[in-house]
Amino acid sequence: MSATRWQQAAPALGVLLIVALAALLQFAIRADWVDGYTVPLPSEVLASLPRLFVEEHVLARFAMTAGETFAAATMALVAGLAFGIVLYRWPRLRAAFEPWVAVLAAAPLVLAYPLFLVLFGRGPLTIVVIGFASALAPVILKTVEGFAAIRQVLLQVGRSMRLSPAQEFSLILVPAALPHIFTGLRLALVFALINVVGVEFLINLGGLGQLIGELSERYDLPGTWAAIGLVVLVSVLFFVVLDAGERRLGRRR
Amino acid sequence: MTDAALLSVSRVTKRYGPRNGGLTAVDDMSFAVERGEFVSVIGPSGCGKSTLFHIIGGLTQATEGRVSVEGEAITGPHPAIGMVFQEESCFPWRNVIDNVAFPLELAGQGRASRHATAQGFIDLVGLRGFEQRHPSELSGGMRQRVCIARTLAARPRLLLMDEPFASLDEQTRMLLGDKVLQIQQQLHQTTLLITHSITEAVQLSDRVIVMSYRPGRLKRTLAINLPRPRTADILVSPEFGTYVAELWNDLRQEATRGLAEAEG
Amino acid sequence: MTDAALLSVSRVTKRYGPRNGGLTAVDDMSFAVERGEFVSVIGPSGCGKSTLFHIIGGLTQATEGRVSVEGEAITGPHPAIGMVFQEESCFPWRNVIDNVAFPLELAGQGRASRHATAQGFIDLVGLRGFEQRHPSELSGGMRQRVCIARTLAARPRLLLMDEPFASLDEQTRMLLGDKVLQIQQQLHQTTLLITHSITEAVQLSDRVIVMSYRPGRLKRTLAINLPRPRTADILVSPEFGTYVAELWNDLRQEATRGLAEAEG
Amino acid sequence: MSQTLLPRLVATILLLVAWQAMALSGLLFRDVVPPLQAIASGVGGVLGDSGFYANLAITGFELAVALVLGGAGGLIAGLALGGSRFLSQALERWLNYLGPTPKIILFPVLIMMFGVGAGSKMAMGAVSCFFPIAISVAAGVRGVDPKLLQVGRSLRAGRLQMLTKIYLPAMLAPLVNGARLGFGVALIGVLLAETKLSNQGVGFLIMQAYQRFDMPRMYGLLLVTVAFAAAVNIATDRLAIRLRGSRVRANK
Amino acid sequence: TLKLAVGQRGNWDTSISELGQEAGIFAKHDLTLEILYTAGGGETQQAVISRSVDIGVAVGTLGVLGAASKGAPLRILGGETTGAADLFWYVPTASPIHTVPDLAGKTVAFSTVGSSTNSTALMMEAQSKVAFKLTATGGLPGTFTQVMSGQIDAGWSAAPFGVDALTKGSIRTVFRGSDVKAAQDQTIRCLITHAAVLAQKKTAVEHYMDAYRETLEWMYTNPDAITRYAAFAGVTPEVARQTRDQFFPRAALDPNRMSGLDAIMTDGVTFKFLAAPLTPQQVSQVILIPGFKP
Ligand SMILES: Nc1ncnc2c1ncn2[C@@H]1O[C@H](COP(=O)(O)OP(=O)(O)OP(=O)(O)O)[C@@H](O)[C@H]1O
Ligand SMILES: Nc1ncnc2c1ncn2[C@@H]1O[C@H](COP(=O)(O)OP(=O)(O)OP(=O)(O)O)[C@@H](O)[C@H]1O
Ligand SMILES: [Mg+2]
Ligand SMILES: [Mg+2]
Repeated sequence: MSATRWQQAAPALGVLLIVALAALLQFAIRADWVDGYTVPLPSEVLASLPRLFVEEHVLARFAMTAGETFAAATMALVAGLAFGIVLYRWPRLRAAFEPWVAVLAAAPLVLAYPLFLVLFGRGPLTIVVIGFASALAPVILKTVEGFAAIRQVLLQVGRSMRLSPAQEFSLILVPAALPHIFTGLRLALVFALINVVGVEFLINLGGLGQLIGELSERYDLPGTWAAIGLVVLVSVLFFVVLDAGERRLGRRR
Repeated sequence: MTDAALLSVSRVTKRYGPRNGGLTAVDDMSFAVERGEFVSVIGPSGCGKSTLFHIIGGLTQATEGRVSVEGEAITGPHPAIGMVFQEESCFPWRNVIDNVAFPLELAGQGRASRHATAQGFIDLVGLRGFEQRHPSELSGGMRQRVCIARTLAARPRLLLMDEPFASLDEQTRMLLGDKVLQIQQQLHQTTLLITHSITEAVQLSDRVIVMSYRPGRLKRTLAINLPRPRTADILVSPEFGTYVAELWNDLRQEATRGLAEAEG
Repeated sequence: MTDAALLSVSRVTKRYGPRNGGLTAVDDMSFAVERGEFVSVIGPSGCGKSTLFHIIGGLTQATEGRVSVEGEAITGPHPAIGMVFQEESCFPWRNVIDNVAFPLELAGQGRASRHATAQGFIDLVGLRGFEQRHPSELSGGMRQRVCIARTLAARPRLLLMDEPFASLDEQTRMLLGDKVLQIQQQLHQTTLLITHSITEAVQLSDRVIVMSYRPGRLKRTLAINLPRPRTADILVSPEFGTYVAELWNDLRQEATRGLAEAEG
Repeated sequence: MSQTLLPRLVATILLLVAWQAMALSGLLFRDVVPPLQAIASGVGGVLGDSGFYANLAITGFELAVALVLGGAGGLIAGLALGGSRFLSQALERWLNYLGPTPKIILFPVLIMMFGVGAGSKMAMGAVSCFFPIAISVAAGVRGVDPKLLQVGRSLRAGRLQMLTKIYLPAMLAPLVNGARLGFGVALIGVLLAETKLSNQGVGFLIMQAYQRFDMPRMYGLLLVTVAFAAAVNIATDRLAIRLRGSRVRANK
Repeated sequence: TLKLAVGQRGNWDTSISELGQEAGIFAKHDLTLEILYTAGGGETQQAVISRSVDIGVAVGTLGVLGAASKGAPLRILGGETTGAADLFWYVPTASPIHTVPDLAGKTVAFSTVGSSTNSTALMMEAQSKVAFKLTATGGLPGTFTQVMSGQIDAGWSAAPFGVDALTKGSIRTVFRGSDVKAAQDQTIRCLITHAAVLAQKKTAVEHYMDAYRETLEWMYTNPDAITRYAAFAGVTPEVARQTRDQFFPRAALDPNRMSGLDAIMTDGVTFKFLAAPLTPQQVSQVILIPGFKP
């Protein structure tokens, strides 16, 4: 029974651990073990939040970064599923291209940002496209992984019932591979958000990335870290929604 | 092998290539099943029954030979066929009632109506009260029954079953066998049952096909001339016993060969 | 429930919580198995046999009650126990011989020696010639035999088997049952067999435990006083028939209840 | 191999033709979308530059160390989170939340801890690849068939044995994919760190090409780097196939 | 040995240490330099603050003052560039824009908020009384790309970047940093170190400054410097010479010069780098140029 008690307390303990780490950092900086000019005091980071809200249009930036990330991840999901199904259906294509998908994950797309600027213009589209391109690989890889792990007999049931390709996709492949697809989607969000913020930072456009860039130029360390905290908040937002979605769709298996 | 046969299997051979170990699983099998007939296939473990089952179902291509259902040559799954697989094949992400209602959902039936139909088949296999459970919360035999109910719910004209009662106790198996028989008669279904239970084969079938051990050949066909319905009396009758003994004898040779060859 | 018993199950109850549908799977079961005994558990599908099996194996915690093996209370898997699971559980990435040699590998045996031992058990279950194949290239019954061989290779003092012969034909099953019996006698093994085949239970056991349908209670224990070795003669003797009929009767009630309750 | 050659060839040709059409259309800024011959000469320039290989070796070494450290960390964290419901409930969400943090802010901290040389680049790479590997492994652990775990437990396999003989072979696919993704982000992490503060490595060369707006060389560097990544990837793929044994179709 | 972090590799002004080392001038002063290149002033400053390097070269003065006002133990050793002569704003040759008034309502680039490009552009607006649409475009290559693909009307650049394009005629200058009068005496970039470094390696740092001055002298007198610089920066000797002669008047690089602080600090407040201008005490604590008086 106490085991379940611990289990219930787990999320709270996780938060507690993070808070404790922050407190430890605070102490370490105060005690001068850690250089306070390289890492800001956690308390100052918190204290700088209101300032950011008042002075820096944080809400609009937050919405912008979140929106770009959402668009990139959604596109990656749709395209990744499509690619996934193609690679899965045609094993020869899979053998030919799966390693190349992995190479896509290793391509430093951010460094080629001028190309994207030329192709997609100076605007959110460029950011979304780079986010999308970097989020695509994990979705494809995880989708194919999930499809390939499906027990053959479940597919045979589908075939014996003469499912159309679309039915097979939506009624068997996707539900059976759902945990893998969700992992792919998680990674896609991580990759998309990193790149969205990175590009915003690089071309000085849009949301939180630009803010981080400006604040760090100003050597506003607490503000910079607080802005990064806001990026974390964007990911919290997405993952809370994602977890809820997974709980609904993927209950008990 | 009349043309009128609902199912006709002619000269079917299946060889697994050298990459898969190089083995003839089914060798030159031919037989036919008439409309409304109940035929069982029986043979020792590993003799090629499931391979044959997959070929008839249109899921595996035979190396040689041809299968036709309702006069059409089989090239892929045929709409008249419903299959119950040897391996457990419930959809783990669907609860019991949605598993059973699956073929009805495919047919585009509304939720209420398909659940009503599914409920009937759930009751039939003795799973009332478990409608909302997911397969992971069922026992092995219960999962197998879900799969049976799912295939029955599609009301196939030709029912193919591969050891569907394997993980059921003998009583449940008998009761369930009877029910399947009833449905078959009501719906004029044709059934091909793969089984390893001799009594089950004799109890349910019009004919029993015995397969030999490696390569899987047709060893003999035995017509079961017992009146229907086969009541408890018939099951203890000497005729019943004779059929069982005869099959038993055939199979003992094959099974012994199977195990002995290995030890040789 | 003497202390000398190799396995003692006392007042074991297992309830699945409301989140899992709220159901008492095993209700207040008590029994003991003496060293060297062969005991079968038999009961209708879904009555709680596998649940009991997992509890004895130390893989599931009982809600109430206590299990002890060789005098030690079970809190986790016990070294004396070897288990054959109802579900197919071969390692798909290992070929047959490496599957069978798995427990020996865990024990740190060298490759040559463990393969030699494994080969013996592969021969025993009739899979000679399939050593290098992977499970996906075997038939259902063959995979089940791989699992049996794997557990036997560990030479457990208490062998727990959950419907190990389910997907085998009756002949292979009998031959294999006999071999298991021989090993058990050679090694003074104790065996608890969960089965749904009445003849199998009578053929192999010293005692048969009958479980009732929901909640899974101990309905009766029947000692099988037939001489050993049980030759073909004994299997057709009237005593054998009586035991079978008696169990049949017990079980019919339970199974009917199982199916009927659902339809009610 | 020849089976895979044709689709690869077709795709490559399509891609090249599309690019060339774009470059020659004149609609786009020529310097950024240069025609293939310019890029080819960029690639040639990079390959002909003897200094490049020394820099590639440096980046490769940093990447290797980053992968070993970050990979081991990610693997251990993933196994722990996947294996314990408690840990997963307590900490896994933080893995997800913190995964997208721009690692660049850690760079000042990392150069303070590991210096301006290779150490801080390795650390950047390691931190970057930790997250995808941990996330992938944790999910992989949970995806292992519980039946197989029961077999191991019933045979009283030790922790290490469970890990090496059941978990790892059973989760080969998520491991390989985790490694692939980890490799990708580690490479990007190392390159970015090199563009931030360095005097050697491929990232440094890229930054240099940038500041001269030498786009063909830039593309040359990027393409050669990607080719390098591809070579490593395909080599590990082969290895994985060999490890898996030639014929197993796991989980079927 | 001293470790240096240098931003903007390949600029004339940031090449002093590299060229001096090559020419053996630093060796004469018993110094070996380990030079690391950074993506910009921000990174350089961070490297100095974290004491990963000893000296930071070409760090924005405004940024240093901002960090110092927050207590970071930074010290300014000397000015690096005074005036904005190396900056220029350009348009593609085909553009209808020719003069500053043409820029009214057009998008005009600067790098990041608070950078010297930002303040210079603002001063140009004030000086010419023309309202631009100022847009942050990030670094040089990105800006160039955006201008050439027509997404921004006028881009900023710093020699030698773009000098080649100017010569070839693909771009055209609209105005130069030296046209902005108010910018002319502002020391926008400087050389910095960490207080602790100064405490430990005072003589080495002094030697560095001596060698720095000597190198500067050499760079404007010895033709060898142009060849070496051209090789180092990857430009033609012609571009190298133009860069030096047209964009970097000798006086602009005088490390002893530190001027226009008041204007810089006013900007600092506007751009939120500073909460308030630094007091003279603070300034004299931070700026350690011989003979400097706030
Ligand atoms: N994919 C495969 N590759 C190679 N050989 C295979 C494959 N599938 C089955 N076999 C072989 O074909 C033979 C027949 O297999 P099959 O599954 O048809 O037997 P079965 O009669 O259904 O046996 P059981 O009663 O045990 O289910 C076996 O020897 C098996 O090893
Ligand atoms: N994880 C679970 N959660 C909830 N209920 C469960 C779970 N596992 C088993 N049950 C229920 O417990 C009962 C007994 O299951 P068990 O698997 O022990 O049956 P069994 O006797 O082995 O049946 P069979 O012969 O069909 O294998 C069943 O009613 C089943 O629905
Ligand atoms: Mg079979
Ligand atoms: Mg069971």
